[in-house]
Amino acid sequence: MTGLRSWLLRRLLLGAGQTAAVVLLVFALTEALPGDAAVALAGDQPDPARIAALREAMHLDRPAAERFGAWAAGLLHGDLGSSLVSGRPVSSYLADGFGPTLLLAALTLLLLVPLAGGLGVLAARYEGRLVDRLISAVTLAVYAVPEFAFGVLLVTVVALHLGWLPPTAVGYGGELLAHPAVLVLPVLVLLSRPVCSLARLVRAGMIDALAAPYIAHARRYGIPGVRIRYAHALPNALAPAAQQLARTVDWLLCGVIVVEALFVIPGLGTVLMNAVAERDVPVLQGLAVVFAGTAVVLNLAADTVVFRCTPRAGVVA
Amino acid sequence: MGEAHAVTANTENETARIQDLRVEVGGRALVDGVSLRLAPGRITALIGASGSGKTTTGRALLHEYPPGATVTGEVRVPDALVGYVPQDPATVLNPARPVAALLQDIARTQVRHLPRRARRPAVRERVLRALARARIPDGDTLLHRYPHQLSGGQQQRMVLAQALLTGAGTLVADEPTTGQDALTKQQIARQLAAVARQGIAVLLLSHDLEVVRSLADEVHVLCAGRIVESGPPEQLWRSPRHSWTRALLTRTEPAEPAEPAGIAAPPRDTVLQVRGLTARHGTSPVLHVPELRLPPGCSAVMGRSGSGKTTLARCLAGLHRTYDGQVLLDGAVLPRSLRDRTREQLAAVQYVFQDARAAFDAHRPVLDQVARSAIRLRHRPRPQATADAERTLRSLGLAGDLVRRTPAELSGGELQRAALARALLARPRVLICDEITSGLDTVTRRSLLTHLDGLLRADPDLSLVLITHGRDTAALATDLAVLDAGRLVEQGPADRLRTAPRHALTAALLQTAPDPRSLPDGPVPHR
Amino acid sequence: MTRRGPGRAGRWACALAILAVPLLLALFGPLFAGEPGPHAASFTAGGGHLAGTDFVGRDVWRQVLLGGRPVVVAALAATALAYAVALPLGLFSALTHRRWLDELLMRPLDVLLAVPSLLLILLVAAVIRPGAAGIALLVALVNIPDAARAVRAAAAEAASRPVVEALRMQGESWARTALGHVARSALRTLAADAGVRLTGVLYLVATAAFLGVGAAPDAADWAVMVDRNRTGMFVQPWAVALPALLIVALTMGTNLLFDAALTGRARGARAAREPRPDHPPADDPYPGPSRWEKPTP
Amino acid sequence: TGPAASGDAAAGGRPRRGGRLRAAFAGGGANETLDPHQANLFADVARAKALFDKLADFGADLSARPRLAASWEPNAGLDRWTVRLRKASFHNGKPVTARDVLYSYRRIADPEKAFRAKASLEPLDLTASRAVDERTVAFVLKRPTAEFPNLLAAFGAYIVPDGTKDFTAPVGSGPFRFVSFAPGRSAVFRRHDDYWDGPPHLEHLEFLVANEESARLNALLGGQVEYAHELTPTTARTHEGKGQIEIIRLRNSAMQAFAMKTDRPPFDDRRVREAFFLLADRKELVQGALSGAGEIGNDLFGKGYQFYADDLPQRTPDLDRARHLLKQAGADGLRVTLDTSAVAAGFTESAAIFRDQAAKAGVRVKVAMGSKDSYWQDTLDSGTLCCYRSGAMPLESHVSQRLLTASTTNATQWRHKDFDALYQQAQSTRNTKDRAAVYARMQRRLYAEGGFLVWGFADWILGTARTVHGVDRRAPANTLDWARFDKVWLA
Ligand SMILES: Nc1ncnc2c1ncn2[C@@H]1O[C@H](COP(=O)(O)OP(=O)(O)OP(=O)(O)O)[C@@H](O)[C@H]1O
Ligand SMILES: Nc1ncnc2c1ncn2[C@@H]1O[C@H](COP(=O)(O)OP(=O)(O)OP(=O)(O)O)[C@@H](O)[C@H]1O
Ligand SMILES: [Mg+2]
Ligand SMILES: [Mg+2]
Repeated sequence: MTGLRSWLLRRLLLGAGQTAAVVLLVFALTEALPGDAAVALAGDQPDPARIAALREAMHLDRPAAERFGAWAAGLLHGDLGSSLVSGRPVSSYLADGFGPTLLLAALTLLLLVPLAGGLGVLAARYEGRLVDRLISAVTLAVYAVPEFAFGVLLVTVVALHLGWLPPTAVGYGGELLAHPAVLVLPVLVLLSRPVCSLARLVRAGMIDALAAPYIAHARRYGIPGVRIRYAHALPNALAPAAQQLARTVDWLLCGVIVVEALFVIPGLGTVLMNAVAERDVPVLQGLAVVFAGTAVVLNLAADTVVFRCTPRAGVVA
Repeated sequence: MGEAHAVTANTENETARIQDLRVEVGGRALVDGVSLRLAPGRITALIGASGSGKTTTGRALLHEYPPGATVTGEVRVPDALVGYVPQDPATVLNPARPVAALLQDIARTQVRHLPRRARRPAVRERVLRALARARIPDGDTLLHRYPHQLSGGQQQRMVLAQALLTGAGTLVADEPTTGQDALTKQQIARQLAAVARQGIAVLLLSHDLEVVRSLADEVHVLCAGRIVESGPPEQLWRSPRHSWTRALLTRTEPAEPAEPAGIAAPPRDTVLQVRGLTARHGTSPVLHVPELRLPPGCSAVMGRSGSGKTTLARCLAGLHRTYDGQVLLDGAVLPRSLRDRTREQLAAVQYVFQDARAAFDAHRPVLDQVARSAIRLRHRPRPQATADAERTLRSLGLAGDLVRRTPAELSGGELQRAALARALLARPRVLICDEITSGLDTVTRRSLLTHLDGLLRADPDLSLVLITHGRDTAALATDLAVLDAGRLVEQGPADRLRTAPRHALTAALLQTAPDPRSLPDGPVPHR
Repeated sequence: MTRRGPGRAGRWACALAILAVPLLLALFGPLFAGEPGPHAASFTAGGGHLAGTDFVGRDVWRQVLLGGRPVVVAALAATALAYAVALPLGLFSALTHRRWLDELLMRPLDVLLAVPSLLLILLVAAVIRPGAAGIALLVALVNIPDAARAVRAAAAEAASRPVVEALRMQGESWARTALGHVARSALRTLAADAGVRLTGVLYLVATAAFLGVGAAPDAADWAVMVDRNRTGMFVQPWAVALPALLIVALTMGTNLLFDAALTGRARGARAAREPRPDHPPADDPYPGPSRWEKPTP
Repeated sequence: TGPAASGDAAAGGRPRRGGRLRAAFAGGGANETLDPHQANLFADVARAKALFDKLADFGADLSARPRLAASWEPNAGLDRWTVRLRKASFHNGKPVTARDVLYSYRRIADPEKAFRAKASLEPLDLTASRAVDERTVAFVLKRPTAEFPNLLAAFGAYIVPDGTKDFTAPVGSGPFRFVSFAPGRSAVFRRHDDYWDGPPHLEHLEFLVANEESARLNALLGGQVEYAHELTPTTARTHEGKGQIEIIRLRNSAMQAFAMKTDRPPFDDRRVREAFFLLADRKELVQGALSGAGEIGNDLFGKGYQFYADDLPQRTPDLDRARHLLKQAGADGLRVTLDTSAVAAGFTESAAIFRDQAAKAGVRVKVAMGSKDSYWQDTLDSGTLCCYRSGAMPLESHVSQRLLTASTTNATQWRHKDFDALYQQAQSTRNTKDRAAVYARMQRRLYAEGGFLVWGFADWILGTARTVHGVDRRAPANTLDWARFDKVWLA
């Protein structure tokens, strides 16, 4: 276990480096992009004098390295800087966006894991039979349907035609939790594709795991089927699914732009899109820090699962 | 035995029965017309050459057959649950879970009647008792390990513990004493006897004639899938009727130690040398060998199960990297990891895995896999390499169509020999064999040892290292090293150790086995 | 066994049939497309248009005929490319025992993972302005870290088996060990991952096109069509449904094909339990000597 | 002035007081502000309009109508204008005074800042301008400006109380007072009972942000909002006349054009420009790119606006003549790159359609997708041909911003001394009729050889719930009656 702990520690240290790299990458890319916050603000009135004035007001006339340095120095003191456009602190942007995003992600995840796991295991259990074929076909088909299409379909049918649920979360802003009904459709849309991909990975891993001699052995001894599948076979099928799950969570936390737009949920994805459109570099960098941190933690978690599920990997020559 | 009868006399009704079983794969009969009766409290043993169909018969009791098999005959097992200790225990241990996981689950199925709060301690209590019955002394620490963190013998006993824990009325034990040292073997044998005393019907599939003789109530001799002779052991040993039985039961005379050919005995250069070796698993040291020299000729490493023999071998072979100290081949330091070794170095030190099945790729024919050694390590073109491989395999008793199959279609003993062939094709200077004779019957073992002896004579520079629990196998060795709990306790010429052992363990391992039933069931001299 | 025989053939047939529709359309569609007619009003049905008109008033059916090739080529190429890099990378890091090397390979990729892929494509594409081939390359690039992690995870267990040690001891080349054994053991999982990734790649290419990189935003490309015609989904559903169905068929067919190819690979263990001796033995004589050669006693 | 919702009054009966109207707009996320001078998006303007007033605003024909200004009077030289304020008060009860006007205009013109209206107020000499009394401002201008009222109606020229710097809880003189604001989410306002133009009917007004069109539509259909701004033509077609919601098309709201750079080949040759005018099939463009939601253009800005030259013949495609002109100009087999981007609705579509139309006359147009974020700046001075769009503004503003030598956003690089002179002449012409004649001359010139190939005018499409009444149906976006909620009621 000490091996695991030192590994975790080293990975966290590396994570700090990765975060720095991500921030630098995002900064460099945004710098390299045509246009800047001033141009974006000027929009279809690209009056050169006004753009110059805007640039000056936003300190965009200073060299990139200097701006980045100032921002990084602030970061060391825990200050993420403030928006170029509104002047409000970046941290307030992140705080505002994080609530809805986290809520959606948590709900989705809560349903995703048992659902995808269950479907995958079920399909693997009846490999080649009707159940499996049904699950395989449906997951494949649903996976191939883009989110917006699925979302629009759900809204049209469930919300507008049947009137069971509100079509969007418009107007609920921050207090989504107080209106659980508005969360149902977004969560369904968010679930649709990850469930499919995850279920397929679990199925693939489970088919191999279920065919292994150690599972046959556990069966011999009358271990209940559920326990065999979930406690004995599943860990062997988990590693790739864990990676996929980490990617999904990452996506849920950092980029559900389509769903946020469709259902008017002011989460981090919306903050991101606006920041890109307005070239609000400090906000983008703040987001990059959050995203990188999230990714580091999630990758670490996924790798820990792989580590645990393949304990032998630690001793190979 | 009389004792056993007395206990089970009142439950004479049979539990399991095999009638005229015939298992055929691709037109070849693996088992042909076998009939068996297992009675509660009795130990029925099945002996026979490697590949004669013991495992196939044993698995029939579990209603398991090779894929694509045509099965006729009748298998009746009244009790649904059959305990099974397979020949290759590593494959039935879940690599992703600590060994405790399955044990606890088995125990849990038995404590459902208890109130919820009492279940946990009851499970724990049952598991620990099963471990003790399977002779796993430090079970508490081993429970939380993953299978790969156990030695071969420990894995085997874990699987035995699972079988004992189930409380099944029938137990199929496929080579349960393979890979165990003499002392543990005796304890396991004693345990099997005790199991039988509790009214369980035991089917023992074994090459270990000593154990069979002392344990079995009834012995069947299998030859090429047919039972050629049956009877109580005393009768068989006294007057074997079938020639094959006779061949099988003949005691192996200790092969004469293969003195290096010629008169060049005195110089005896060291081929492989170990200096100040301390090997660790994770951070805990498990093996400490200050100095060990392997001369040309045959050496044997002995020691109790879990004493670090495999770890030592893996250090030499470059499969275990986490050690301090040095391993030198002909005076030159060998890289720790085999990845850093040149092809010559790889070819020079070859290791035959204790668990042969796990060391083969399940998807490719055995012959192909064996031939790769010659292709990669000796730069032989493919056709020649295949021819070489076939020749070597044949000399080890594996011929023809058999080797063109995938590993799953070979018996345990057959695979073990294929693994040896794979190592031999590299023409090694140092050949380390980890328990390669344990899965073989006396006849095959004898011929294998003869083959190895021939190799030693043909190549006086070869250093053969046998890791073994078998005295007859160790007899081939001119040098002996004895490990105990990770320490090298004695080392020297085999003659001296046999005649004047300095350490109690040496004496215990080398002396002939007493009747297991007469052994005191006391604490085991371990660690 | 017998019960599964026709099922298996059926699976192949089913997979091929589903896959044939989009593939044939992609392959031969352009031959039948003909000349473009004048632009009609957008999102209308009928009026001589088999499947109505799209968002700029073009004939949907013609666009469908033309739009398969880029999708199939770009998506397949990008997926293949991503795997061409990710497979060796993932296998390498699964097979190495040097932690630092593993980290050296995987950590930089994590950096790419931390940036949402669409943002990355957008940013990079805006800087270097790639063409259609470039965008396939870019999409492949953003998929590499993910795919590499998947490969690594799937291969980790297989890479630590004793077989791999045995192969190493035989001096087996890295490629043979990695591809011949490790990748093969993880094949089913890799196939599932690749199948899913194909779909992701398809839509990433399409979204990129919509955001102005890669394919033209009005390109005849199924995925682009789905994306661009969404505004008219209720007026003229065919403009979305037709290309979407073809994409579903493409990805579903590919995945089913993988499935069919892999079905029964791991059957052995279960098939082992299948046959039961249920009738008394036929009194056939001993079928001759087994091939086992007795060693001379 | 006054409400222009006469048509609706009948349908909704007598205006009813009370209720809360929720209006969904596309927004700017967390960067949104209530500072009216920083207003940049439609949502900003709609909010600013509810809280604040300008001195004047544009009517449906883009002529200036007095608002806070009760009247304006120029001197003979048209470079001094006296503006009288009407009696109005801010939400805190203080009267709107000349000092507030001067403070607001000086804030906008602050050289340190870059407020959008700064360029519009450029003709003003604010140091010389002064308050004559509480409600009279004397504006001094740098040059004669006949259309000074346009300047008072300029985008973002709102009047804020003297000294205001903080707009977290803004105080204005508009029809609604501030209640709460969460940037990027919602803004809630309440009726201002002492509004000078009569108190609004609504009790509450709530602005909600939904960037995706489908989200606004769904919210409207689902009864989550009563007013949805900016819907697509396809949506309009789907729901028009179905009775579920009300679709409102604001005509002539956005000019759609291709801008040719007149200072460089191939468009420095007026024959090539004319040929391009003749290449375009405007009907097909409006059908395809605007999904039919618009009218065809005639290469002139401001259809339906004051001074628009509607007597010029409508251009129709004439490929033969176009080919002939091109041949004359030595430009047959011409290849041009048409810059476009997904920056505005219809851009990429129109580019694709025009490419196909041009191909029929042998002109090969290569459509180049540009970055959405810097499109306007990128196409301002570089390239030769690009997609162009303009919201509603008076003809005078269009000319001064885009067609003079000194114009800052001269996308067609139209620089002609004589044309500049015509503009000066118009600005010095006090009589409206005479000025119209000058504008007509300018437009004839542009029609014949200008750089804007104006192919259409897009409708601005709104959706409202059936309960909403009093929404003006004629005002193009950006004019007074667009997004004006004080005359709206729920019934
Ligand atoms: N990966 C590991 N992690 C921790 N401990 C291990 C690991 N592998 C082996 N061990 C422990 O190290 C000791 C020595 O193991 P080794 O396999 O060398 O024994 P052995 O002498 O070969 O035994 P056997 O005769 O049973 O095969 C055992 O106690 C075993 O439990
Ligand atoms: N799946 C299979 N398909 C075909 N032949 C098989 C299969 N499994 C085993 N065999 C063959 O059947 C014969 C009997 O195998 P079995 O495993 O029963 O032997 P065994 O007596 O247990 O030998 P050992 O002592 O070596 O373990 C062997 O020759 C083996 O090659
Ligand atoms: Mg066997
Ligand atoms: Mg061992």
